[in-house]
Amino acid sequence: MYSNLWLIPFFPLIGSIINGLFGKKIKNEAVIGGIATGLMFLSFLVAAQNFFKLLGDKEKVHELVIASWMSVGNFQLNWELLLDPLSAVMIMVVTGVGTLIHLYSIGYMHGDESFYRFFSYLNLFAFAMLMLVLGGNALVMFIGWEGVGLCSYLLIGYYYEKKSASTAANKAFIVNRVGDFGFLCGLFVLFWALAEKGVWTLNFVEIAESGHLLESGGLLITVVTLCFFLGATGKSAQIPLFTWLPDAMEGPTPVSALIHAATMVTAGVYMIGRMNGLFAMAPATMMTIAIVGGLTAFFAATIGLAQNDIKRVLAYSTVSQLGYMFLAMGVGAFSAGIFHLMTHAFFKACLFLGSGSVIHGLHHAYHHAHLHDDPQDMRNMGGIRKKMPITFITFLVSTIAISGIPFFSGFFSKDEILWWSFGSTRGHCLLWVLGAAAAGMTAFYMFRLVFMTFFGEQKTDARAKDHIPESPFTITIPLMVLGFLALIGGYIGVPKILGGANRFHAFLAPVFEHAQHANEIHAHGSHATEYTLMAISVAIAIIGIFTAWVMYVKNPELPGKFVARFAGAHRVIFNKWYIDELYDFVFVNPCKKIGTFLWRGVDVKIVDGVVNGCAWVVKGIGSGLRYTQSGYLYNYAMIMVVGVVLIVGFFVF
Amino acid sequence: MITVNHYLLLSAILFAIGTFGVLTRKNAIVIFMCIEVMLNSVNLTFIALSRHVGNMDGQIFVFFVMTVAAAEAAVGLALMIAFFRNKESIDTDDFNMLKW
Amino acid sequence: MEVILFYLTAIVAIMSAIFVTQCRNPVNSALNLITVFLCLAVYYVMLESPFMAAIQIMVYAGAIVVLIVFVIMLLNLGLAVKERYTHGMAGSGVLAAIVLFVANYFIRYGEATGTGGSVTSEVVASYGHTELIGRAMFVDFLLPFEIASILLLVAIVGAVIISKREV
Amino acid sequence: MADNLLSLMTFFPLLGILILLFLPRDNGGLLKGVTLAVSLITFAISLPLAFDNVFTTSGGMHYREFYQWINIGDFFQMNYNIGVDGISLWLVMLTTFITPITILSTWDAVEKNIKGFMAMLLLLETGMLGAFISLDLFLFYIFWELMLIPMYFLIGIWGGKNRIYAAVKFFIYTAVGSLLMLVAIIFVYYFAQQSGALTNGFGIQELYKLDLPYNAQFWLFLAFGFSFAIKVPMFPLHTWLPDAHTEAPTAGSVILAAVLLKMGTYGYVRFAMPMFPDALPTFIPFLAFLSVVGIIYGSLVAMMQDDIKKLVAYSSVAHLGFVMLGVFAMNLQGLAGGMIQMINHGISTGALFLIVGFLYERRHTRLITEFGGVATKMPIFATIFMIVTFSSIGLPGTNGFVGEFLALMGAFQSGLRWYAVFATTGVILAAVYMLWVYQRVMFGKVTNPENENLKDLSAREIAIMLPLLLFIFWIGIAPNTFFSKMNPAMELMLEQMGADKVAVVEMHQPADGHAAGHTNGHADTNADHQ
Repeated sequence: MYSNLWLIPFFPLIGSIINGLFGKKIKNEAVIGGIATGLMFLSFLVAAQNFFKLLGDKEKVHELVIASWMSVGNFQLNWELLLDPLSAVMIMVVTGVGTLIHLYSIGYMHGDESFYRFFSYLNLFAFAMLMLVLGGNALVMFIGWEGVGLCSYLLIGYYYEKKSASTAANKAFIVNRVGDFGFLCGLFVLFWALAEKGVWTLNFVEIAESGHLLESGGLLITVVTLCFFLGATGKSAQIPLFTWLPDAMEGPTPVSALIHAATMVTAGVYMIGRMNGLFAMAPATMMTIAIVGGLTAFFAATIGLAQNDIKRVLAYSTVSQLGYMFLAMGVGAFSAGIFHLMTHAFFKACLFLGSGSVIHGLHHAYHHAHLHDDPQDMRNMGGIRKKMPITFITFLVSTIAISGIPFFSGFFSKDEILWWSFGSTRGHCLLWVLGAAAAGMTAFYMFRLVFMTFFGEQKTDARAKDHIPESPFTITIPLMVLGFLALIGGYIGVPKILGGANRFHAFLAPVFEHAQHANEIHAHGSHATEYTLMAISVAIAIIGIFTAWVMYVKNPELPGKFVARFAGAHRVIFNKWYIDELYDFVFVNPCKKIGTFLWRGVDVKIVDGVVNGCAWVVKGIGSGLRYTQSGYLYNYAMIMVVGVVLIVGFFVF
Repeated sequence: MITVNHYLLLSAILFAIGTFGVLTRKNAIVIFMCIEVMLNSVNLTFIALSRHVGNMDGQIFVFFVMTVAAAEAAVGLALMIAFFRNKESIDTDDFNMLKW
Repeated sequence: MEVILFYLTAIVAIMSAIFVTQCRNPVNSALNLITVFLCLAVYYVMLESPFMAAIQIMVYAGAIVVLIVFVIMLLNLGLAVKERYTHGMAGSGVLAAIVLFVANYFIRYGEATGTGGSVTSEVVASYGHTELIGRAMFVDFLLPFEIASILLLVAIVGAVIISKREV
Repeated sequence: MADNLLSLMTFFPLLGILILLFLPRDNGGLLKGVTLAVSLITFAISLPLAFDNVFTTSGGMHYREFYQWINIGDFFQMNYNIGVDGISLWLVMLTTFITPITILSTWDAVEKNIKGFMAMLLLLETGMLGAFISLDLFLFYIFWELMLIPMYFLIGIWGGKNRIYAAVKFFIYTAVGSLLMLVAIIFVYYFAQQSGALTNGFGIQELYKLDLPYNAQFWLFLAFGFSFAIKVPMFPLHTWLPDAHTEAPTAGSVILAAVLLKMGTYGYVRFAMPMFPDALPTFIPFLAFLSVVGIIYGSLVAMMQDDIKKLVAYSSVAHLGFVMLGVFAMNLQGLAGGMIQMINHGISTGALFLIVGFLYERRHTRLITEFGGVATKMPIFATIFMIVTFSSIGLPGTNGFVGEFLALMGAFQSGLRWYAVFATTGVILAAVYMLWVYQRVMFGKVTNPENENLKDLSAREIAIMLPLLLFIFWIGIAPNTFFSKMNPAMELMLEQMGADKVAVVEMHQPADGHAAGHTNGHADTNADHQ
């Protein structure tokens, strides 16, 4: 019935292979882009077909076994896909946003030397991401999980001639690998624990069915889930593994939009949602997730306050928003987390694409004027709204959405998270405080970004400022679609308290409800409390926006004074809390030193020392004994006679 | 009455003289001759004992010793010629290239 | 008679052997060597092995010593005698004495076992020594005999190769 | 034909050497062509093995051949006793598959004494194949030593600057192990004769049935294990490897990495472990510890290398640590992981050495600092290198992942849980050193003017790499092709190793192992929960 499911990842894979192998020969950008985007769109159509079929279907969980993968004794593993409401939502997001970003890239990457390579990677990424969300067992998911990591590596390092790009790519992959280490450990422990109970499986459905065999809240389940969570922090850039994401902005902007905002980085959230049954059984892990999520949301927001690079601000904003999602997962608001994942995909993709549009325009202008200014530095922008009206409007809509202003999509999802973090049985009011503070800061720095970029005087170099064009339609169409989605995307999940039906929640219920019921996870509290909290968070957002307006539009000299007043704090925040330096100091440099020591010290000196020492001793003995070889015949004869006498004498006497 | 012991003692004396010659002489050809003396002393022992025990095997052995001696004479003397050609000497003091 | 012959021959043999080792001129040594061989041939006859005596004279006195003398002549060594032609006399003497002592001890206290074999004087007399040798060699020791012949062949080839000019 | 398939396959390269003897020494093209043809025919001869379904149904020995060889009554018997089962099958195939590739790879690389070089390669092939198919312990030893000699000459004659040192080091290291093994073989034989169990020379299938006392097993395992550990190589007996690899010519490195190192691991699986099952529980924690140390140590040292070839060599130490850990897990998953990882390592690391060889042929240096920005000049090369790199890192979908995953999974299920946790960090470190070197060699701008004129891969070089790439993906995506033929043999082998005697956590029963002392903590907490 859902037998065409495999087509969804298959189309982008084909695209990737075609462009990868023959793109160089094709050369024509329109054809290459057309193949990639078209196949992506086909994939979207198939996804939509399956999605709507699932909407009308009573049976919500469908598995499709494609082939056997590994079969070793009791361990049987298949290539299998799983379609349930959760993965249905994800494939819609991935293929939908993915198609738009493919379209956008045709315009954005126009004129690039290895256009085909970019699209090959991008399609490959879509394939991997779809494998990740559709994977019917943990290992197929892991294929996607590592596959997106690979594509992220390839795309961040797309401009590989830039040292910073390739370094950022390495960092991304390696930090992700640390997370993968956790994922693998979790997988192994889980498999072993279940195998002990007689269930040899990695299949998600079977894991969910036999999860109850493990003791709820026990050490084992906590270890398993914590390991998985480590994996999630790597992929989704949470504390302590978030440092790679800001650096990942070295990649082309569509990549940042697709991979580092809309899809890949949410894989961790998705994974927790996928294994919600296990996580729900481990309250300690849930608490850890909530705390880590809340802290990440807060700290990333503080760093975002002081950055000047437009994409870095967005990157920290992404980290912060991902923190929100983890907060949601941690307090048991699984569907709210996925909801935010979706709305975030819309508005953050729109924001990244919008910033890309601005960068593209500025780059064009600088190129025209033969300047080499940094087109990503917000201090060189300002007043662009008149030059790029479509970009400006969509950008503004998304910014309002992310700030949590009522009736935009971000409001509904964010508010549900905040409410759960306060009222859930696994929540706490301090978590709410963290979330609310982060929301205020988000509103501030996002509007700071808008004001610095689009309002005020044009600070761009005079020679270039008249040459900033509005972007071509391949760029603006995706912007408009995404802006529209950012505006209305929230209406599928309007909470009951505001008169909605929360259809999103209901749709995902088959996936999450069982675990929530079994482990008594629900939000409680009066309507009055809920209204109050909602009002407070809106107020905080508006205060944030107002502050930004005061500082960056009304009194543009204010920020400078502010920085001077709190120089120390600003330096810490501006340098990202010195986390990178800390990691260098604690992990990277010792590793290098140990490596050098093991090589030069242990390997060469000790081990080879012993080996060569043996040789040296033998050689020494030999060179001592060689002087017995005088070379004179009579000496040998003499010794021989002595020997004969001794031997015969020994027998005679 | 001459017993087998007489022969054995005589061969021992000859062997000792041969040994002495091998160890003391410098001239390679003389050393070679001394070796022949030693070989012959052994031959004498073989034949004496062969008679003593009443068995032909010892005499056959002598035959083979002679064969070997002949081969040795041929090869050994050829070596000396070759050596003399290189060193203009057959003095064993000059035979010292095979050292350390 | 036999005793006198034995001792006389022994004296000659020992004296000649000492001359072999001590003569300054190698040619003299070679001539003395012939004397030693002849003495041993006498003993072989006394030991009822006339065939061995004949072989002794032909192979040793005839072939080998001739070869040695040839080489001496060829290399013209007779005239090229150095000042010091010996070394290590004391040590070697002691060693030789010890060898003699050990051998003497061996002979004195040793016991030749297995006496009384089939080849007695009567058998030798009736068959003839040569026939006995022939039987033993071509029946019991045929394979070693063949190997010995190959050894000789190899030695001849080796000698030719080694003494070639180029080497 | 089919009766003597294995013999034909094994000795066909020797026939090739015979042909080479009669060819003119100056005609390099002819010599290479003939050698290539011989190795390809050998491969063709071995192909029916890979397609024979008998391996999927029965785990025993197939294609048996048995002839009496040296027979001195009761005193000493050794037979020409060969056969192949699911365990050796793929190693044999790997050998016949890799050899033509290495020969093709030396097309332009070797200039002096091509005849000798080619003859050595063929001799090596015979030695390797013979060792994999020997079912007689003494025959195995003969082939084992036979491999050593051509490799010694390959390094010593056609190697780099420091080749003599490397060759002697390689030889002596291995010979020390071999001698210990010889002593052990003689002892086993002596013991078997004493007990009257042996009627069939050194046939291992009968030696398996010997019930040696624990003490004897202990020392014998030590001797065998030491010898194989040198060949694997396990930490701390690995130092010959970097030198040998660095100095060896590309073909030598490839064969050394792809096949010769497998002799050690294969030796454990075929000889040391099943012959002395009682001693296993004593040694496994220790050996597993060394494997894990090897993984981490090899990775860390590889990270800091400035010579690409040395880096790859140290990465071999790490990879083989995974193999050994999987094998010592003593369960089906672990063994399967270990076995497939042997093949993987042969393919991936072989490919890496070929890649280094390509670079070396172009620039005559292997120092990382000499390169940089190569990707712009050699895009096809960059792509292939990238794929191989990720295969070596163990990216899912490539072969490396299947092996590492199963090996670690096996270890997790056995008493080696904590070792496995540390071994898993190797996954991170592998990414670190491989990506770092890739970045330094391939990315960035071309800074060294000598790199400006680098040519991309020729058709021949691409043809060399393509089969390897094919298998990288094949094993990654459909490893069942290989597992289906390995499984029955591995089950038999595990039974022989006495897998249940070792503290392996079986289904339904918690660990009680005395030998698995380290894991008790974990197992106990688990038991508490029940």
